[in-house]
Amino acid sequence: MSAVSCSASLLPLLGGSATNASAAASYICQQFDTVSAQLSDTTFAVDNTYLLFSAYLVFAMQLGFAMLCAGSVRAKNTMNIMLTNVLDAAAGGLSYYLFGYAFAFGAPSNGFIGRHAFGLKDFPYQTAAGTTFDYSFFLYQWAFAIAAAGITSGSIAERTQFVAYLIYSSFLTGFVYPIVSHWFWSGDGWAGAARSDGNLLFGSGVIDFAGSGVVHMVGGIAGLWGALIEGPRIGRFDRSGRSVALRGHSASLVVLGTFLLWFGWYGFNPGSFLTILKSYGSRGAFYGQWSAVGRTAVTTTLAGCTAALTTLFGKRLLVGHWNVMDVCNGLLGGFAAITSGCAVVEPWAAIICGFVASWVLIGANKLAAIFKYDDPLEAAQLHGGCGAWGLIFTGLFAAKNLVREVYGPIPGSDAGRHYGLFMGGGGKLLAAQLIQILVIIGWVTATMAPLFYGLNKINLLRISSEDEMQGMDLTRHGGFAYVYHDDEEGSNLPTTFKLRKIEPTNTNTPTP
Amino acid sequence: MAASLSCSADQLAPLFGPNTTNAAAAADYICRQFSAVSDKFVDTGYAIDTTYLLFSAYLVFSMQLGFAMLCAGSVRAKNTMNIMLTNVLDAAAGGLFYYMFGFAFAFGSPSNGFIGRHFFGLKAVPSSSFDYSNFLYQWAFAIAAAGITSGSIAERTQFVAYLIYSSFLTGFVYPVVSHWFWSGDGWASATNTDNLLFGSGVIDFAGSGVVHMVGGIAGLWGAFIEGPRIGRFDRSGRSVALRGHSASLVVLGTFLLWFGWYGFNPGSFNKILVTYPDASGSYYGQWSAVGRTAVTTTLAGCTAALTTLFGKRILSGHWNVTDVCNGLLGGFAAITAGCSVVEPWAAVICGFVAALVLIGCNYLAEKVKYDDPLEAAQLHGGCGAWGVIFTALFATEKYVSEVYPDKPGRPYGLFMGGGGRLLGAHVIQILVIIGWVSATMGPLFYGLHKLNLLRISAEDEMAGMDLTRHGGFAYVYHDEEDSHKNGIPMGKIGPVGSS
Amino acid sequence: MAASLSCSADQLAPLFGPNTTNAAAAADYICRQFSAVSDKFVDTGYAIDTTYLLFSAYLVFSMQLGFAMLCAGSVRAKNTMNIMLTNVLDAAAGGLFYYMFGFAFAFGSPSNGFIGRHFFGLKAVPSSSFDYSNFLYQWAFAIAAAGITSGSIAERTQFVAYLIYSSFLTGFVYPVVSHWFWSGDGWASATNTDNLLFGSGVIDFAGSGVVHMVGGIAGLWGAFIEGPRIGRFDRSGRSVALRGHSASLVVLGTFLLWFGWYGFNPGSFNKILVTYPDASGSYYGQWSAVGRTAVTTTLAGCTAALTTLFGKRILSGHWNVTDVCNGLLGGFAAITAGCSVVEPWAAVICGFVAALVLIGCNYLAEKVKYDDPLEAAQLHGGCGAWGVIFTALFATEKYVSEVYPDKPGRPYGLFMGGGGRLLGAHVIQILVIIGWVSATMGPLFYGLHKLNLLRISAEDEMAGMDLTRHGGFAYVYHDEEDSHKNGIPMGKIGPVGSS
Repeated sequence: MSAVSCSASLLPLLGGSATNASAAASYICQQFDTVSAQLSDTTFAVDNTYLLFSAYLVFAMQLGFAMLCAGSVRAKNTMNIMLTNVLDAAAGGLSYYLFGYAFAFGAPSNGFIGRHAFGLKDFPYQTAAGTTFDYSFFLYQWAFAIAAAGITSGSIAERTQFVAYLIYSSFLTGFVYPIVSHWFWSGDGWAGAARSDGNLLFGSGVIDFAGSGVVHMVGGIAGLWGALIEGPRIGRFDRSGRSVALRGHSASLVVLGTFLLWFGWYGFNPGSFLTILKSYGSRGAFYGQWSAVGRTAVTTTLAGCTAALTTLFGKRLLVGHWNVMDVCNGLLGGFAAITSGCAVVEPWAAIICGFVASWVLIGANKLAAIFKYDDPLEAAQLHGGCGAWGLIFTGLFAAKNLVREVYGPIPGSDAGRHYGLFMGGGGKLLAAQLIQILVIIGWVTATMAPLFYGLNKINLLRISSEDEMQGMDLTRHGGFAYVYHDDEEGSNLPTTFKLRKIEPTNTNTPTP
Repeated sequence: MAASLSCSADQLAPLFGPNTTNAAAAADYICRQFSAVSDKFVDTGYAIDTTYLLFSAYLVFSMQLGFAMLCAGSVRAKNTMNIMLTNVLDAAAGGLFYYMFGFAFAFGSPSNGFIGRHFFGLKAVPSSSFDYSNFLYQWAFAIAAAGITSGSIAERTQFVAYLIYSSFLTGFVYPVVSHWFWSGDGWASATNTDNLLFGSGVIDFAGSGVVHMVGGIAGLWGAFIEGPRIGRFDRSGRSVALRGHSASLVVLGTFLLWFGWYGFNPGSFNKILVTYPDASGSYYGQWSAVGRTAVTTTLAGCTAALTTLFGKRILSGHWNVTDVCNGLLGGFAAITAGCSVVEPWAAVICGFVAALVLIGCNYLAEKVKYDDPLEAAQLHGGCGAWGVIFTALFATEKYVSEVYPDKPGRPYGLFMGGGGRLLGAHVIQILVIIGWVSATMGPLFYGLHKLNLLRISAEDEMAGMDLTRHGGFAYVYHDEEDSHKNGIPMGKIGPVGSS
Repeated sequence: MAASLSCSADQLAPLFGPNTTNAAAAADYICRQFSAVSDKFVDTGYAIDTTYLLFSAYLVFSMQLGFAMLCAGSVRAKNTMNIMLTNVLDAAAGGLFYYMFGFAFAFGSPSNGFIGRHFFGLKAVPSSSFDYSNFLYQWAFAIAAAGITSGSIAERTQFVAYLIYSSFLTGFVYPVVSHWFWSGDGWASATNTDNLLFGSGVIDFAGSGVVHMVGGIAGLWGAFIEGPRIGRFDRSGRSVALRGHSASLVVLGTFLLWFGWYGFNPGSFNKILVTYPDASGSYYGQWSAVGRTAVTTTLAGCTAALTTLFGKRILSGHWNVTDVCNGLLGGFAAITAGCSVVEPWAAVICGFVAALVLIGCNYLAEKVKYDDPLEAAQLHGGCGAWGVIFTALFATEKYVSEVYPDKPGRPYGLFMGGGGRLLGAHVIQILVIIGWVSATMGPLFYGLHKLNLLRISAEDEMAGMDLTRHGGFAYVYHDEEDSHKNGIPMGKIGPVGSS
């Protein structure tokens, strides 16, 4: 802690006439050293508390994904999709522990891939530059990794073999995603704005603060390839090619999942600061990283809110009724978009971000319908499309002073950081952001597409059409997710005919 | 903050005296160190307080999820999509409106006692008094108020009416009330620096009045003007319970609200690193008061739940989980006003009475044929009002002076020997809130009613709004075969002509 | 905390010597500054630790929500209201009883090694050792123990029996156990200041034994005494699975428990701002140990889930999400004892074995026709006991001495070269917990059984308790008119003859 530094330079000031000037000086300075050490302890405690609770919130998103996915598929596949969500978290935990984290953040390393801390060896540690890697950081990054896998599972829901899930999920969290996060987030990554040697892409580096690209686009594009290769669900497009909505079985679960994701996003975005106790220049002022953290939470909220409202009215005009599921997706699209720039844009810009994000989502869905692309959760459209928009948005609206505060000066250079095009910062940041989009598309395509294609070729990807018609829960997962009716309990007959009719079948006569 | 840690070179230098080689420089050197330390403490304080406030805000936000689940479970299945959409939109529309002007009306100081007038669109935020985290926290409160109201008018209200009242409530009605009682400029606030109402001001710590009564009374007018749901009272006027469709969602929602209330009540301190007078370095400070607030909140809710359990068992003859959930929430709504200034044992009393108040209000509502699907007006209005009174009776001298330190010798609870001035202020608060909300929301609902924008048609109501307005039913538990049989296209959405 | 920062004017003044104009005054001035700094550190420390503990307590509380959803999803639809009501009441009744005497029995020091005896009704709290936040945190633990038991006896127990055992468990049985192992006075506690059991004491950091085994064994006796549900084993004695009604609720509950476990295990440190010896100012301190604990917890659960997935696939032939959820929770229950003192790689072993223990226990339960709707006794009892053993095998020297610093040179895990004394203490713990819970809860359940207060009638059980005792079915997905027509009574739930 450089803030408090007492040194022997106190000695000559006290001078020789004090009986024991050097002892006095060293006495006083020892006290200050203690103070300084305690301040450093306090800082670690505060920052770790902040990061850990943020990580817990991000973990809650996994619950959100599980509920969102469960509610968005048909009842007959609920067990299947929930199992994949539980396993994303569990398998992701092990593979990220064994090597994912090492690939992503194992410094020192080259710009492409990390190579230390496999199995959390020699953890925690502090680099020569003074960066600390602690368990809380691992936990936080793990929660991010499983979120990426969770996105993909939505795209290929209702028609994918369980084994295929296990394979792609381990591969994605253990290799594909960690490498992307190394590029853009690690101090060694070739394209990150936080690169520690100051040699930044286009002199700017990519500002993907909490991962519109690193997390959402990776998950979305992986899902795109999976869903594209295995084709739409049976019945999703009728003989004449018309799109037929296959509705999820429970709107309550969708809303529950959406709100939980919203809740968790407060860990995802503001938490990405990693520390909260950091002053911006002037010490002792009310303005510091704590304030930036709050601002990030506000921009996140506003982007989501705007996207939800825009979707509400947009869909009302296009479809003719109010639809809560669409609003939920719009909301999430707004969040996915603001994730990249949340820390470096002003609140008013977040509103623009959310507004455009909802139209991007509507457009992407239109496009998907035209190309007969079937994505039960709109995950590729939402996370891929809105995520890409978010990166561009950051290239346009990043504010000068906020970029400077959040990313600090460029190491070893006094050149100012580049910022958003519309804010007068020139096009270099935008160019870096575009490179990021292309590189992510390229990398994920080059890794995940062959994987899905291979699985498809060896018949491990798609389930049989009998399984699909019956529902995977009955054929593979030991039974249906819901047993609301009673008596026949325990019989092994297929339950399809016994399921109760649920919705109002008749036109009701008014009860007086 | 740094008050006690003040090193002055001017004071220290003479102590070193002329014989020290460079007394002034030495003193200056030492004092600069101390001022660096002091600055670090300021930074640390901001970081801790912001962490505390932000996570509290996240918890309060999770109450919106709780409301959504509670409302969804408490209505009939055919209206689930509708009520959940309103809850999502309370949060979303509330976010924009509160950003644009709600926060400004509430806390835009300097201002008059009636309404704030700065910080529109978060201009000039952050400042030394308001940071972004304050905004986020207050926003979560504002949407909670709107969420309460949506419960009262569920199952029979047009969606457009929701949008209108919700924006109006979060953007104007609620912010003005919170300005009165919580802003430093508010005419009835206990933190008003000039002139306290009755020399006391209103102690509505986390908003039994400001949030719960506002939401409840707004709901009361809405539900009253549009009348009961079809079938709620039969021809002979007997009450017929229209049960919600899922007790699981009700319990889920209740527990989430309980969880969120730990942000609502203890979080209302806004700061946790505050030392109480003459106690720096001791174990007792605001952190302890925060913990106490969490405890009083818990105890009030627990007592109310148990009281309701046995009370209802005696009255109705069976154990009922949804009633217990409502009782629990009634206890929380009541303790919200006084949570920080009462002893834990008083919280038990608060919860006990709150449960009886709720049972009484429900009885009354049935008598006057008032229909509120979530009992929101009874619960948040009735128990909220009791909570305001309760605070004026049981606030202790010590806690009041610690939590509201600006003015020494404040009035406190009547039963604790603090005289009646606090009670006077609190009665005023109840009357003023009833008056203001009635004067704004009553005409609004009445106008919507006159324009036929408030209540849905009887056909829509019988069929359920989900089918007629929201593109379909919320649940599809059955498989394709069913709909093949009865041939009603709504139910059938699945693959007809599959390959 | 302030120990290392001690400025003494008596020491400093002679150093300035007589030539300084006023050496005593200068030294005093400087030292008063330092003592102000020291006080600020104390304040800051309390604020951080309380923030940490309170939010951990909120997370632990959210486990109650997780239990409620897990239980609700795991029982048949006809008993959903019943089981959810018990979960709400565990929390509510637990709140009152733990406030009145549970906390006093557990932590009321100074006391003897068997039971505490101060702090009844939170009298004399806050003190320098216990603040309100400690109470809240411990309350959340107590209700978790009761929540475990309620799962074992689900679907066939009278509601009154729930109320009785739940109050007794949270008010007496559990607090006494926690006093033994966690209080500084407890006879087997690792923090006992006089005399450690086997020179070691029991390291049950977050309560594999204290919480999970207590809940599990209490459930075992309850379920054992009242016997299996009707239809659980057919005439020929073959086991028939009675599936829960909603896998979605099971998964929701499991994830919420996972979420809450991050409060349960890392939160058990109680403080986060603690420096490890000779390491002030370094990046390594309790904050790092807290993170490590969260990581070991995660890894144990993840491994157990994967092991269960593949194990069950081999044994039963399909992938089963509810089994995976139970395996996951078994891993968490096992790592709870040692989470803070083992390396992450050891947690992987812990989870792997826990999954096998659970599968084994379930196999055994089927053999002896023991019926536990939530597998609570197997999961919390069996895996909890494994966790206690595991800790005694794998606790590392370094972490044990950091987390339990009072006594240097403590025994640690057998496999890590620390000898068998810790294992001895832990075997004692398992035996003592089994003995104590059996001696208290066994007679209680037996007595209730004899008085015909334990098990419901066969008619109630067939019809479902919701209809007979709780005023109706939990779900109404279809409209009233339907059931009128098809005449199936299940559908119709509304109170027909209500006032």
